Order: sequence, then C-alpha cells, then structure tokens
Amino acid sequence: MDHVTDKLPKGLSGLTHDLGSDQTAFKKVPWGKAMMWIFLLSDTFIFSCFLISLMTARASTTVEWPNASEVFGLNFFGVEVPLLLIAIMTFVLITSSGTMAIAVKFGYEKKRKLCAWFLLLTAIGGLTFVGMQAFEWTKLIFHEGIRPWSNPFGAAQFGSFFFMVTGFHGTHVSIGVIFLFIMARKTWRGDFDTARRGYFTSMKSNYEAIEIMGLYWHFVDLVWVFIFAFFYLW
Amino acid sequence: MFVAFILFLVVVGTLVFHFWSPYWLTPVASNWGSMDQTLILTFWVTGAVFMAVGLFMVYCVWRYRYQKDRKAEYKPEDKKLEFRLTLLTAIGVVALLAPGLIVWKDFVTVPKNAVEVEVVGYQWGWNYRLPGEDGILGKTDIKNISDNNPYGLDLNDSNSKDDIMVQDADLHLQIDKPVKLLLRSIDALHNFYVPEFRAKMDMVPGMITFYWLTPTKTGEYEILCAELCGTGHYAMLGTVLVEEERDYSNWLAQQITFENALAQNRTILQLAENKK
Amino acid sequence: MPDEFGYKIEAKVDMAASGTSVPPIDYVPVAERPEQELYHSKSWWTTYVFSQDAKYIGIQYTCVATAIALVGLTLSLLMRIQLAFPNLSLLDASVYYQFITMHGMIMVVFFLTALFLGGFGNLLIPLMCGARDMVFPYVNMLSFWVFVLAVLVLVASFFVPGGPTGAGWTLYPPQAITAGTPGNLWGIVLMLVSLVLFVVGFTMGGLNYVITVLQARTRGMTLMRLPLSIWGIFVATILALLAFPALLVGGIMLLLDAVFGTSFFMPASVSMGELLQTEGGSPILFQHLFWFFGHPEVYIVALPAFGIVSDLISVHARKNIFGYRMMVWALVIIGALSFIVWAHHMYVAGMNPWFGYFFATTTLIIAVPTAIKVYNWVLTLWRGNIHLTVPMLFTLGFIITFLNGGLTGLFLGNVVIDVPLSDTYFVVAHFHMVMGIAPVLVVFGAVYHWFPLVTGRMLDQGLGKLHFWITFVGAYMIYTPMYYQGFLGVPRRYFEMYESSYISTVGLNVFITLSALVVGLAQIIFFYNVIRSVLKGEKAEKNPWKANSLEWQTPKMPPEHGNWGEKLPVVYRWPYDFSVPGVDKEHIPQNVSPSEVAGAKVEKT
Amino acid sequence: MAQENKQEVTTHKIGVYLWIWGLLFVFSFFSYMVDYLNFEGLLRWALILLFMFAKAALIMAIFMHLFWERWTIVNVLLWPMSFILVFIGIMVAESEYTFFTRLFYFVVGT
Repeated sequence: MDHVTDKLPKGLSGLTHDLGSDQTAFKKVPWGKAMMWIFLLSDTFIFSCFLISLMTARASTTVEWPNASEVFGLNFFGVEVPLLLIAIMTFVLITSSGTMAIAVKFGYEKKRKLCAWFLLLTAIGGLTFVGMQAFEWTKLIFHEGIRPWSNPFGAAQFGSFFFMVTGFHGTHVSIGVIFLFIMARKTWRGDFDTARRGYFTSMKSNYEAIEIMGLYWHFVDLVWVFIFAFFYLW
Repeated sequence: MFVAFILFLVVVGTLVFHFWSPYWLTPVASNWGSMDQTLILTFWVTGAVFMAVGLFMVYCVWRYRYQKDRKAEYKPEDKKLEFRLTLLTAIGVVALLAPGLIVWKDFVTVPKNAVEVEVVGYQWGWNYRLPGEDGILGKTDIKNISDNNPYGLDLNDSNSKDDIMVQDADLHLQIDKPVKLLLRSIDALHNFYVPEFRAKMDMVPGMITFYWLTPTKTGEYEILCAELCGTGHYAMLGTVLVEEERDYSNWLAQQITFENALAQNRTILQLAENKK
Repeated sequence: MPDEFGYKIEAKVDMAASGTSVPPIDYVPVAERPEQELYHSKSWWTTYVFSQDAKYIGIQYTCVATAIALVGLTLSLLMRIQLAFPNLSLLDASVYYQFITMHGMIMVVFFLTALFLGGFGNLLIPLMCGARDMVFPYVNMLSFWVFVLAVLVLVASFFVPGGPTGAGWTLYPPQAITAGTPGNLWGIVLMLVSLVLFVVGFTMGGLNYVITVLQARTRGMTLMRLPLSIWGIFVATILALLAFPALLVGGIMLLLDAVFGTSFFMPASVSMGELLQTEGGSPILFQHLFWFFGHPEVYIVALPAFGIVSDLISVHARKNIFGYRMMVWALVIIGALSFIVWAHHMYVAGMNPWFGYFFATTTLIIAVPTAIKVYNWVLTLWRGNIHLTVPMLFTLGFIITFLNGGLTGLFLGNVVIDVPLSDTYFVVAHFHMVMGIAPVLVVFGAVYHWFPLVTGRMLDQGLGKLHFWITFVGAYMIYTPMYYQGFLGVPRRYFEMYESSYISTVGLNVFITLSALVVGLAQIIFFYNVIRSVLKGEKAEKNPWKANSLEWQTPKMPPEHGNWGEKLPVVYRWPYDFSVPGVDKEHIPQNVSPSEVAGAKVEKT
Repeated sequence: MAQENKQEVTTHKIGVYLWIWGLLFVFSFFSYMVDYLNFEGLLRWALILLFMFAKAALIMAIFMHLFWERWTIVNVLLWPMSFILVFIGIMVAESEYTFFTRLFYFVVGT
C-alpha cells in the first residue's frame, strides 16, 4: 500500500488530485486527526468572535479603556514591572507546547515511557498556567476591585472581556490538562502498544491519539498568542 | 394532466390575485417615490421570471408526464446553455441592483438644508425635540433622565436651552421641507416607521441613528414601531401631521422650549445647581 | 496485488486520467485504509436507546425534531387564531410574543436544522457514501443526547416563572433581558442555555458528518460522484460548524449580561423608568454576531433541501440531474457567499450606512448561483419521463414555493427596497416561503421517498397525494396574501393586526388564518399515514423507486447494522445514470461495473 | 498500517522542536519588550502583529505539523479564515461609526 501514498503529487496538483480522488480527501490523515483539525477550525471561529467583540467594544466606547500593562503589573521587589505575570504565563504555556511537541515525536517513535514523561511534563505546565491564572483572577478581584460588571480603571467592558476571554481559554487549558493526565496514564500503561479498548468508546487505542492531543494543546497555545497580543498588549 | 393543471392555476392565480386584489402600496407621501419605482421595477422583473420559470415547469410536467414507452433524454450538461442562463441572470441582477444603489446613495446623503428633528422612542411611545432658534440640538445623556428631565438633556450645554420639547405622540412637519430625523431610544430598540413615508430606521439605545425625508403631501399619517420592543410593541403608535407653512408655524408657536420648562419647574433648576 | 476482499485490482495511482473516459476493464481503486471496526451493541439499552448506529440516531433525531415541531406548529396556529379573531381573546400580548419567539426558534434551529443534519444526515451520509457507519459512533450518540437535553431545557422554559422568553427569535438586546419583555428572567436564560447546548451537541454530530464525507467514502466514490443530497448536507454542515460559533459567543455574552449584569450589549439605558447600571455596550454588536450565524443558518436549512430535491427530481423524472457540476459548485459558492452577506438583515438596524452598498451587492450575487439551481431543476424535467409520485409532487411544490420565496428575496436584498419592506409581513411571507414551506415540502418528499428504506414498507400514495395538495396549495394561500399586507406596510410582530388607513386587511387576515388551520390540521393525514404504514403498510420491494444511489443497494432492506454485509460496495459511476443510451435497463446503480453494461454510451461517470 | 508510512514523514529530529521552542521564546520576549519600552502608535501595532503572526505561523507549521501536511488540509483550514477577515474589516468600520455617533451626540455635542 505504501506505493499508493508515496507517489501522490505534491503542491497544487496534489490539491486537485486529493479532492478528485475517491475514499479520502485528506490523504494519510487518520479520522481522529481530521476531526480534531475541523473542530479546531470551528473553535477558531469561537475565539475570533470573542476577540472581534472585544475589538468592537473597545473601539466604540467613549469611556477610557484601562491600560492593561498597568493593571496587570506586578510589584517585584518594590519595582512595578508591567505584565510580568502574563509574561511568565506565556513562557510557561510555550514551554508546555514544546514538551508536547516532543511527546508527539516520541509517540510516533513508540517510545512509551519517554512519551508518557513528556505528556506529564506538559500537563504540569498546563496546571501551572491554570494556577497562575487563578492567582491573577484572585488578585484582580480582591486587590484591584475588578468585577465582570465594573472596574475602577475605566470602561466596564474591560473586566467583562477579561473574565470571559481568559475564562474561556482557561477552560480549554483545564480540559486539556485533564486529558493530558489521562493520556499520560494510558501511554504509561501501554494502552497504545496493546491496542487496549477505550472505556467509553470501546475502540482500540492508538498512538494517533497523542498527536490529536498535541494538536489541541498547540491550539490552546496558539489562542493564547492572540489573546496576549489583543488583550494585554493593546 | 390534473397535476399540471393545478400547478398552472397556482402560477397564474398568483398573477390574477395581483390584479384582482385591492392590496398594494399606500400612496407615497414623501420624496421616496424612488423607492417605489425600484420596488415596482423589481416586482415586474421577478414577476416575469416567476411566470416564465413556473409556466415552463408546468409545461414540462404536462408534456413529459410518464409514458410507458418513452425514454428520457440523457444529457448531463450543456455548457453553452448554462453559460447563457448565468449571463442572463447576472445581467438581470445588475439591472435590479444598480438603481437600488443609486437610490441608496440619496438615502444616506442628507441635504444640507434639512432641519434636524429628534425622535425619542421609549417603552412604549414617542417624544420629539426640535432644535429651536439656534438650529442645534443640545447634547443628551441617558443618565440625566429624571421625571423633570425626560429627555436627559445636558443642562450645561447652552444649545439645549432653546430646544423645543414636544412631549406628545403627534409630530408636526412642514410640507416640502426636508427633515433629518435623529432617532434616539432610551431603553430598547424601536423603529420610527410611517408607511406612507416609506423610510424607516431602528433607534438603538446608546447611539443616534438617522434618516431624512421631505414630506410631499399634507395629511395625517400613522407612526408605527417596526422593531419588536417588548410587550407594548404593537401599541406604540403616534401620528405625523404634514401641514402647510401657516399651520405649522401656529403649532410651533404653542410649543415650549426647554428653558421655559425649566423656569416652570424649580426642582429641575435645583438639580442643575447641585450638579455644578 | 489482491486486496483484502479479493477484488481484481489494477494498481493505478493517477485517477485523474481515468476520470473522463471509460476504462476498458473494471478498474477498482486500491483501498486506502483498513475496514472500519464496527461497534456492536450488547444490551437492549445500547441497541434502542443509546444506540451508536447512525441509522438509529437519524431516526431518533427525526422523531425528536418532529415532536418539537408539532409544538411549534401548534403555537403558530394559536397565534393565527388570535390575529384573525381577536374577540376570542385567546392570548394576551405577552403570551403572543412568547409564542412568536418559541415558534421561530423551534422551527429554525430545533426542527429544521436538527432534522436535515441530524436526521437526514445520519441516515443518508453513511449509506450514500458507502460507509458502514459514521466515523465516531460514540460521539454521534452523545450528539443526539445533548440535543435531547437542549430540547428539554427549551421546553422547560414554558414551565418556569415568567414563562419562556418573548424577545423574538432574534433575541435582540437590550429588550431581550430587560423588564418590558416577558420571560426576561428565567425564559431568556433557559433559551440561551438551550442554544449553547444545541451548539455543543451539534458540533459533535457535525464533525462526524464532515469527516465521514471527507474521509470514509467507499472505493470509487469520488466527491464528484456523491449524490447531491450528500453535497447539500455536507456544505450545510460546514456552514454550521463555522456559523454556530458566532451564536455561541453571542449567546454566552448575552447570558453574562442577563445573569451577571455585564454590559457587552447593554448601553446606559432606562428600563420601566429605572436607570440601569449598565454602560457603554453596543446592541448592534449582538445583531452582527447573531446574523453572522443567522444568515448561514438560512442556508444550513436550505442547502440540504436543495440537495435532496435534486435527487428526488432526478429519480422520479427518470433523468439525470442537469448540470451536476454546476449544481455542486453552486452549493459551494452559495455556502461561501453566505458568510459575507449577513448584514442584509440589518439594513435598517442603524449600522454604518455605507455597509448598504457592500451587503446589497454580495447579497444579490448569491441570486446567480441560486437561480442556476432552479433552472437546472426545471431543465431536469425537460425531456424527462416524469412519474408523478408523491415525492415528485412535493418536489414540484418545492420548486414553485422556492421560486416564489427566492425571487421575493431580491426585494429584501436590494437595500432601498428593504427600507419600506423590512419588518413588515412581506418579510414574514418571504422567509416562510423560502426557508419554512420550501424545506418542509422537501422534508415530506424525502420522507415519502426514503420511508421504505427505513421501515421496509411503502407510505400510502393516495393519502400522500391528499396531504400534498392541501399542504402545498394551502401554504401558498397563507403566504402569498402576506406579501400584499407587506406592500401595504402592515408591520410584523404585532399582537393586534395593524389596519392601514387606506385598505383594511381584515378579510385577508381571516382568510390566511383559515388556510393556516386547514394546513395545520392536514398534517394529521400525514401522521396517520405514517403510523398506519409502519404497522400494516404495503411491503416495499427492494429499491422501489429504481434509484441509483448506494443507499438502495444494500444487501438487505432496511439495511442492517454495518449496512453492507460482507463486502463494501465499489462505485463506478455517478448516481444519475438514468435512461442511459445503449442500455436496456432504465437505470444503472452506482455500483454496477462498466463491464456489466458494456453497451452504455456514457458521457459522464 | 497507517503508522508505518507516517513514521518517515512526521518524525523529526528533536532539534527542530527545540529550535522552534527557542524562537517562540525570543518572539514572545520581543513582543513583551514592545510593551515594556512603550512603543506607541503604528510602530507598536506593526510589531505586535508581526510577532503575533510569526509565533502563530511557527506553532501551526512546525508544532502542529502543517508544514508537512498535504496542501488539501492546509487550504481547507486556511481559506475559511477569510470570512473572519471580512468580519474584522466590517466590525472595524462599524465600531468607528458607533464611536463617532456617540462622541458627536453624547460627549462633544453638536
């Protein structure tokens, strides 16, 4: 069967060939991965709508918009450093994305234990991120007096969008962390090597699951890139 | 046979209903007769397409109804025919769109000599405000609204002093004088709609929308709210009276300005003092 | 190289070359992936309730959607009675607005979307693509149950204090969540929660439909050999996956406004004489989000109907669909354009006036591919051999209705004509014609067509014809007069029918209501027919309509779990080989190899 | 079966990931510095968007393996983004319109 997929034309002629062919439109892409990609496409529209709403609210309000880099500043040994916590959170999330990419690589190479370790690392990175976000929320709510419906710094929508957008992203991260732990356990137990059947779906486990997990996790990182630019840096 | 006949009746019946029934556009009472012309152009073009395609279908149903020994034609596509139909449709669409866009340009371009009139929508009724002698409407803020200041006028804005308040569902307009209606809502969405004027626009709380028109016929016209605004939506009615200049001036002379209203009402002055 | 089924295989990679001409020998493409592992249920619960078989899920979706549609239908009849006979005082204003809202939302989202994509999608996609099941049966099952939950939450809003929301199905803030609207406390919250659940449930199903079409077709089944039904459902599903996010986001933000008092859509405003604590939000933003979902939603309902009609018309006219390629491209182009026309619902919403030019232009451009579809349906009848079966009657009814509703769309898309007509009964008539009656006629046609496939029995044709004539002519008589009410300027969403000072529409109004009652009651014929036929209908022969598409070619009818028995079918041709010259058989199913019909002078495979 | 022929395509030297990882750090640091050094106006926006898209492109191309995927999936994923672009463009114009009517009638006055 190898010769079929190897000789596929590449580039633009590959595009027309794939769409004109039978059976699959995405050659060599397993079902689960295709599904995750399409889901992420849909999810992209969700986050885009959130960010477009943020842009509209911000550009159409006549009340002053709070300066994010001051609001999210952190007092670090007596020095006010703007956006420090956010910067650290960004680094943590990128790090976890890196470990995830490596976990996927080991998954393909069927290095069971290495893969599990890196998945665990990724999960811990995600957990750290969520923890820092929780810290940030409590700080804003209890020390800065920011509420979803109002805040002392300016436009009420600032707080509304902050809690909604980071909350929605944080939910994505949390769900990801839960699945990362599950994946790490499954990998460690060797489910993917023995094709053990899933508890709910009763379908055979497969290392593809790790790559699908990876896609989701990188997407969460990707969204953060945009939130970082549009919410914190604007 | 039966099927084709009934379908034929349905298609032709649509046309018959149009001519037979008395229901049609109300006589236009503003400068937006051009909207009617565009509408009627579209009506006849689309009507012709409806008749043509409908009758063609009926013909096919009758002519090619099932016969045991007939074999249908095998013809997957006909590039030339498809191209022609596409082109024809495209031309038709352009012919409908172009006049529409030209009229739309008129609609969004307010003439310089238009008088501003503010319409305030609330749940569920209408108020109006005229700019007074200076021709400028004072600025407003929802937060200023109180029993004494139902419009939420800014007491510190000198333009608002001579604004004429019409706290009544009736609006008087002078014939042949272009007006720019500034639409403001204090609670929900509303829509200031007078069927005979043709034009309409939503009133959105938190911003001001507008449209303009020139009344061309004297008379009384009903104002309707055309955007669902709550339980009383259907009862949010009013009247526009289009009058000759003399009648209009008489009416205008009876209205009170914001300053007069202030003088009559001490409490509101007190409020203004406190605010300073 | 023999494959796992022992087919004769010619390993030939470049398919493009063989696409246009008939290869001399039966060419079977190489299988690209292993057989789908089937889920087998073990208990009664997992067989009939939590079923993972797409066919069952499709039937479950259809039943739930139909049940909720009956609620929607009843609401509409009650509203019509109130409008025509106000003296009866059947409803009061707030109840009327609640009914309007629930009727709209139920019919658009919970009935038509769920029925076409969840119902027909599940039933037809695996069968027509030649798959054994959807690609993720478990997720598919979850999708249905989340949908059920969404429906239950929606229905629950009838029983909470204050009743369901009366904000209109568009749910425009601020009034959706302020005191002047019925159901502004519990009703709107339940409505939004229900919508969010629907989106979540739908996404699970939608991913299944898309991936099954893209990645799980059988051998030989290229995209350009798919029946147009599948194309319609497929494009609609993609639209849904990209459009529902906007609804989800708008819904979440409105929910936060309602529950937490945030000001996303709430400007400083007054409610019942009290100044609200909100400030700076933009109601128009919600409208943009809503219609960024709402316009594609129209096509989510319409495109599957387009597709199914194309198949019905071809099968029952015994003629290939005219201009298949054009039909496919038209579906795709309509789908793509539907994302950049949304603000034509907002011409008089107070948005930036310059948008009128952009959105009027894009909107009228959609008319071109849509018109082509209509031409092609009618041209399919030309020189056909038309069996006036019940599905065909519904198809003909659809064409008239859609033509009528589609052409009146040109009025509303053209920005200046929309100014006098928007928010009048013209709009009501237009959208009911184009996305109410037209798709429902297709639903009926499809039910009459595929009923034997599901139950193995035929529906009664006589009752079907009676049902068709009352429904079609009656519906036409409901909505055609409404256009004229719209011309007069009668506004929609009025609890009391506004009377023009020039011409009274009272008579017309009573006429409309009487037609509506007749049409509403006529549906009893349909349900009687269905129930009677399920129990003791005439047994259907295999492939009773002599169709070509794969769903009729299963070894057993109704198809069993796994659909295809031992071997998956191999597809050699498009599904429209009717009356092929040089062949005695009137129709050639998709899985008939070229060598079996050697004499065929086929122009297209 | 599916794994075997994928192995050669999607398995890469670990160095690739470490490189990208490093680059993401650097870009993040740069975009942070844009804020820290208080760049304003067009320059700020140009830089923020530049780094944002650079990071997004790296994550999608390398971490999410799009660089090694076939064109079909890349096109299917990226073309729908044009709807988002239209939406953004329209909403920019819309919010400016709203802003100016508010400014004009409620804040500054005519």
